[in-house]
Amino acid sequence: MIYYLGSFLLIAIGLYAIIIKKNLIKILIGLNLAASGVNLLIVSIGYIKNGTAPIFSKIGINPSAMVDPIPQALTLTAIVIDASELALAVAFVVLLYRHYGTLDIKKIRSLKW
Amino acid sequence: MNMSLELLLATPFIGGLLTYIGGKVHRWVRNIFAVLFSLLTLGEMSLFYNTTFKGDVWGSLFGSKLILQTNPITWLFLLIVTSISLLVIVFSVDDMKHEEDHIVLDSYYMQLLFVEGAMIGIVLAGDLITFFMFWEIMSWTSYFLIVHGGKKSMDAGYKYIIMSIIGAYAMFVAIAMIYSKAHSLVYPDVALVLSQSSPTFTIWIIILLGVGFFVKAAVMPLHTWLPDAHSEAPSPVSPLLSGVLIKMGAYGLFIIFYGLMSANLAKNIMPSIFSTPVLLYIVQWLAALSIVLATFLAIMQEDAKRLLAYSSISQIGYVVLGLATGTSLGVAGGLFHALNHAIFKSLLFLAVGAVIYRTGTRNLSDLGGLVKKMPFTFVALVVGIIALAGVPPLNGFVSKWMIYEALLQKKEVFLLIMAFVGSTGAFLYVYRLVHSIFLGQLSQKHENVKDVPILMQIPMWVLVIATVIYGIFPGLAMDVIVKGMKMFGFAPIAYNLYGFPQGSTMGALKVINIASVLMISFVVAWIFFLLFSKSRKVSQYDNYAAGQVVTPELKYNYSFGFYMSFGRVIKPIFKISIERIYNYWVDAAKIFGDYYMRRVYTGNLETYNSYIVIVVTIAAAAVLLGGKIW
Amino acid sequence: MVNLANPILLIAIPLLFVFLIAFSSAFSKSIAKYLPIFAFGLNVVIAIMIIPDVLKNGLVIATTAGFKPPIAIDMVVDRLSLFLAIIASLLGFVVSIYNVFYIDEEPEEKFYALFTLLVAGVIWMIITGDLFNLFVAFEVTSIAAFGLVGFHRDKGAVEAGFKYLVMGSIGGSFLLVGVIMLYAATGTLNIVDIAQKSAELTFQQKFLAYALIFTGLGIEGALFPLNAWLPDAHPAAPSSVSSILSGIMTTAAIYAIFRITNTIFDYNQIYFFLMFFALLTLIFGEVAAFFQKDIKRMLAYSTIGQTGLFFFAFTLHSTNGLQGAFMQIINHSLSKSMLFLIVGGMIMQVGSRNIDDFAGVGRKMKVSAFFLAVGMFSLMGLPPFFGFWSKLKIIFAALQQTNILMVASVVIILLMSVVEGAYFFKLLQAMFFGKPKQDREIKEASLGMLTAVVVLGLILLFVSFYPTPIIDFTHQAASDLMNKNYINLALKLGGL
Amino acid sequence: MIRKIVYSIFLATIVLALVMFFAAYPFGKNKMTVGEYYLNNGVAQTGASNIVTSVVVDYRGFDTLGEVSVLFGAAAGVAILFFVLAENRRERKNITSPNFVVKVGSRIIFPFILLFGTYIFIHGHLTPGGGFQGGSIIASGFLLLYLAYPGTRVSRKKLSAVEGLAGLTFVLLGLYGLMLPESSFLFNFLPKGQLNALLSAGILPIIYIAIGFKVAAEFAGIVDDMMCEVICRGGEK
Repeated sequence: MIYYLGSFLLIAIGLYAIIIKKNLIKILIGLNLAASGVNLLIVSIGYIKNGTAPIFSKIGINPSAMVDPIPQALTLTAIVIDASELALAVAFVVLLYRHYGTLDIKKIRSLKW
Repeated sequence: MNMSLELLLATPFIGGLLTYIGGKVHRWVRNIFAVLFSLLTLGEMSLFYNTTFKGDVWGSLFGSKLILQTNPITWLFLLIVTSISLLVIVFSVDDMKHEEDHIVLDSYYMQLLFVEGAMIGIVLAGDLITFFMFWEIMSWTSYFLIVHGGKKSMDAGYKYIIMSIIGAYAMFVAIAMIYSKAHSLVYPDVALVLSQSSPTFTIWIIILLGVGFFVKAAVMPLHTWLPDAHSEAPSPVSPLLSGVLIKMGAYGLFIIFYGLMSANLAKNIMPSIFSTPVLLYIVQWLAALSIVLATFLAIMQEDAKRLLAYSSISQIGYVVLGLATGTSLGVAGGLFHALNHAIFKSLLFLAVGAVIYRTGTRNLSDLGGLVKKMPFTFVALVVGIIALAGVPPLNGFVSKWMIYEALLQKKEVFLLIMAFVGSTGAFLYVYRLVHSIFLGQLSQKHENVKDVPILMQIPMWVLVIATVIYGIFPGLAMDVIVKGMKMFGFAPIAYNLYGFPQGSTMGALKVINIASVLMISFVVAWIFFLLFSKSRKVSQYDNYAAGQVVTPELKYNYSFGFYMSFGRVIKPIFKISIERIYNYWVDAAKIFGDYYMRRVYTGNLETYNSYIVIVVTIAAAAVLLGGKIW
Repeated sequence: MVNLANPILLIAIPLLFVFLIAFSSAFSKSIAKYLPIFAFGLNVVIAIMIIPDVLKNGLVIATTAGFKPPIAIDMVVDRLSLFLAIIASLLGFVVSIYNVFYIDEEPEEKFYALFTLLVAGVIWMIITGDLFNLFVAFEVTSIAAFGLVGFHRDKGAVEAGFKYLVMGSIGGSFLLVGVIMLYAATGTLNIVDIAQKSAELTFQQKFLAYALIFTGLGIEGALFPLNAWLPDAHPAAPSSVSSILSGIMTTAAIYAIFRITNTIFDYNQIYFFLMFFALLTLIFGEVAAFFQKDIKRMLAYSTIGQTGLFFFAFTLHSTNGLQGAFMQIINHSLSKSMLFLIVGGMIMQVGSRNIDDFAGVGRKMKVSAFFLAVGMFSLMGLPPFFGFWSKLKIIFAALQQTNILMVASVVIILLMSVVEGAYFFKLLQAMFFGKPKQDREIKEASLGMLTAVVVLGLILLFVSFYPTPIIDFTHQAASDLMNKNYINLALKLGGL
Repeated sequence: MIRKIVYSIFLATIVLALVMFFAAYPFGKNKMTVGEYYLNNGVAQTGASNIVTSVVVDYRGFDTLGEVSVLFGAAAGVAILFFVLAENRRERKNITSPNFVVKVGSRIIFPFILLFGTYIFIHGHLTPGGGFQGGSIIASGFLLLYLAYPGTRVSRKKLSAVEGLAGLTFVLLGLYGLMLPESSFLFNFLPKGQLNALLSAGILPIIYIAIGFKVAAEFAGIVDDMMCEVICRGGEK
């Protein structure tokens, strides 16, 4: 359960940063924290007590002692997606800084209403 | 039979498209097409006149079936629609020449024909959805006609379309409510279901449908669009709007009261006053208020078309008042007045349009003395105002008389007095028209004014003749009306070609006799006038004022603020402007809406992100509370 | 021989072209322009080839990797999703033609690749039968959209793109958590399989997962409190992209909510809960649109309003309501994307997005303005255009549930329609009858751009005057959805 | 302050609800249904000893296609945002030359990084690892090169060709499956080979190699764009 709690906390901290922090970079950090929390959650769901990695490195390993492979596969996908989003987000932040000269989110609101 | 109604309905629409395409070839091709197709529609109408048909056509072209029906009342309204449309199109050919932009004119004629088609559709509709569909088409096509009139007409058109949409959606709710109950919208089915439904339901239906029709018919609290729209629209469009389009509201009222709700009215599910169901009684009062207030407002106008527009509100008040009496005499009077009003109001608008065409102004105080310059237009206008004032032998007389008589028979004296007041007031404002436009001093600007071209004269001629014919032979119209009303379960009224014979419900009336008496007295008065008057004939410029010689530039006859003293008397009534009340609410809603928009879409990403978290939190809280938030 | 009537090709072919664009841009820049046209042209053909199968069986399942559905990912096409896929492909095709004449900013080849990816992602979201795959499709669509929104790289575009990105990422995370919760509960990711296996879960257990999935998809689908990115992002994007975003992307997300709600979370309470979202979306969208001075922003808010309308119809949870929703989706997709294309052409000529500058444009750009009017009338629901039939259906469906709440909702819907009429007529009036302000020479949009507009406009007019096939088809689709044919047929055909 | 407290409470509510949900599915419990199938049949059906790989590339290969597309989209997005006209790309501003150790060290390490990355994605079906991991390791090699020699530029056209080609390989391999009697996208049509041999598992290694190239090219592209943002523009506003 503590593993779950850890990932939940990561998600919560990430969201907290997204809502409360004013700095764009910190918001991105929050986003990534939340995403890591989700990834951790996925992996910990797949865990089975005393399980091994689902790799048949030798013939004759008992498949019933292995952990669920699906969450691992999903995490792999999710990580790449997070990384892609982060790259794009950083690019946006650079451009925002160039246009607005600030990283304060409260000042970046030329589009409203 | 089946084909013919389709044809009648399709002709204006197809004609509209062809006219538009014709405009790409040459402007005369367009004009000829427009006239031709409206003529064709009128021809078809008269060919099928007074035949009965029920059923659906065009299986699935429009998704759901188009259900059409006819009855004599339909033909009465079709007659109004097709003939006035034709005249308007003929009038437009010269009147709209000044517009240089080709595409605007092409679409103008197309929309004229579309409006005509839509109105034919409304009248022919055999179920509520067909009715509603054409109703909406009529709204937006006529909107485009109104905004053709220039800068100011845009605001007028905007007001018109918004109020139309509101009215239409009120109707829409009613129709949907009926549908959810009846699962059919064909008139007989609807009537059947409504006759079995509860009073509350019925009252809601009447109110909702009524709002829709009142907006279009411009009955008093919902009339605010009309004075602007009718006066700002191009001259040929005004007769179409005033003469025909607002009659669709009257037709709708007739259909709901006597086509769909007759059983409910007969059963007296509502308490009644003066043997009128209370809702109808309220409608009567609204109509009567329209008559009086609009008349007063018309008296105070300085703008010829605005004056006529207010007069339209007042006259449609008579139509609605008659329809809402519930007696066969009153209803017949209302329907007859609808026809008559269509004729003489179109005539008046065309005459004023002709004046505007030549002088370029419709401000009464700028005009004057045109009687020698535009004699024919003068005659047309005079015939129109006499008819409007309800003087025999012209057509306004009989229908108004029937409405008075109906009120009298129901002993609704107060309403009767209001109707009388409206009629007397009409004399005041119509006199204003003749006086300010045609009598008095000719403005120097208008020295070279000629009478309008022949194409613009023809429609007026036709309407003048119609005014006289329907005035002298009311039986022509009564024929259709009485036949139609029989189908809706009204007691027949005895009538003959010249009026009403002895023993008819309203007593004997023969227009010719009354007219001849009037004529004779008029002639006698004139003879006396000629014999004993001390006046001498002078030229239009041979005038003086307080010993001072008047230069031609100076306006010496009394034309601005004509009824100023009368205005002072009735002024308190106009302290409360309905329009101002509406504007107040609209502005309040705008401010309110803007205020909240600015607080929701702040542009701040933090706020936006917190929305997401809040939504999730609510869901989470719901789960924690055991899913019991609802 | 290859069976071309395979739903998977609807995704694979655009993706193939995406990579082909990347590959070809190494050699020639101008090829990239034309590749999306081929991609979506092929797509339309394939989608049409699938129609007979779907009509015959009601459902077509395409497997991947040669395994049956719960083992591997599958693509499921039933009447509804096929129809949306056709619309998406068609819009993709038409807008690609438009793009060739519209996009004149570097780096073009990236734009075309992302544009193709965007439409592919939308189709993907529509036809996937796997929940995690839905998340992936969601991300494909989003990431392509982020890049495209920022395409102009000016102040507004960057800000809008960033806002959209942050909100979209949060949404993606929530969506993923929801999916994972369902995986933890059932051990499978296939939608139909989850529906089967989650039957024993309590409503309360499912609800949180549902709320998270709903939030994630709702962000993309422009539901009220979650849609704040939309009015910024849609105007900032190039008009052709806005057309896809407004026309089909939000719709696809809403469709995904439809599908998931209907298949997995089919509870009355949920529909009730959703109705408030729908009505709020409608009110805020339409009212906000009324106050806009920027023409594209106005259209974007109008998209929010339309979304609220068809989402409301969906929450009625009856065959008629669903049918109304589907008809409204068709109406919205065709009209709104056409409007954005037209407005894009007009902005090119006028050089401004301010509504006041559009006075008199309608007289110069006749064809554009005509179709603009048609599109707006259809959105307002004026007869005889298609929007009338869909609005009619929705109102009838709402009033069929005799319930005072429904009457109130109907009143709200119609009031908002009045507001919609108010701002559309304001624009049309200025456009046709206003006096042009500036002395800028305004010409009709280029022929290629007009082609795209006219194609969409003619389709819209055709369905307006001959709606019967669509009414029948949507009725079938709606009753399929109500009868849970999606699950039943998927079980039968997919061999789950 | 109130804002912080309120949102903390909100987040706590969310966490609590999540905890309540996951309490029914405790940590370490076996929740597999489909997963079990993969473990039992994965080796026989795909020939890959790494079941995760068989899931990622074969059973759920379509997800991976999406993942690749997402990465491609991100790279294209970054390229759009940091777009610099080709003629300006050559300009160099604001370059501070790194010190000698970095330069020489990176030269020595770079081939090994490439080799290591290649190893990882080639052995993706046998060992933990695969295209993404290998690809990003290779891209990190390029990053190192950029750091050491800020003036170096990778030809964008070649990168674009590589990523396009790799993506095409993936999709075309998938489409080939449709032409087989099974008519299924991404069908593993090559012989499975012997377990734990390098040449086993049919198309899986080929796809992983393609992914490896693609990821490497895309990350290198992103790195290049970001470097260019600093170098070509010199970080000016």
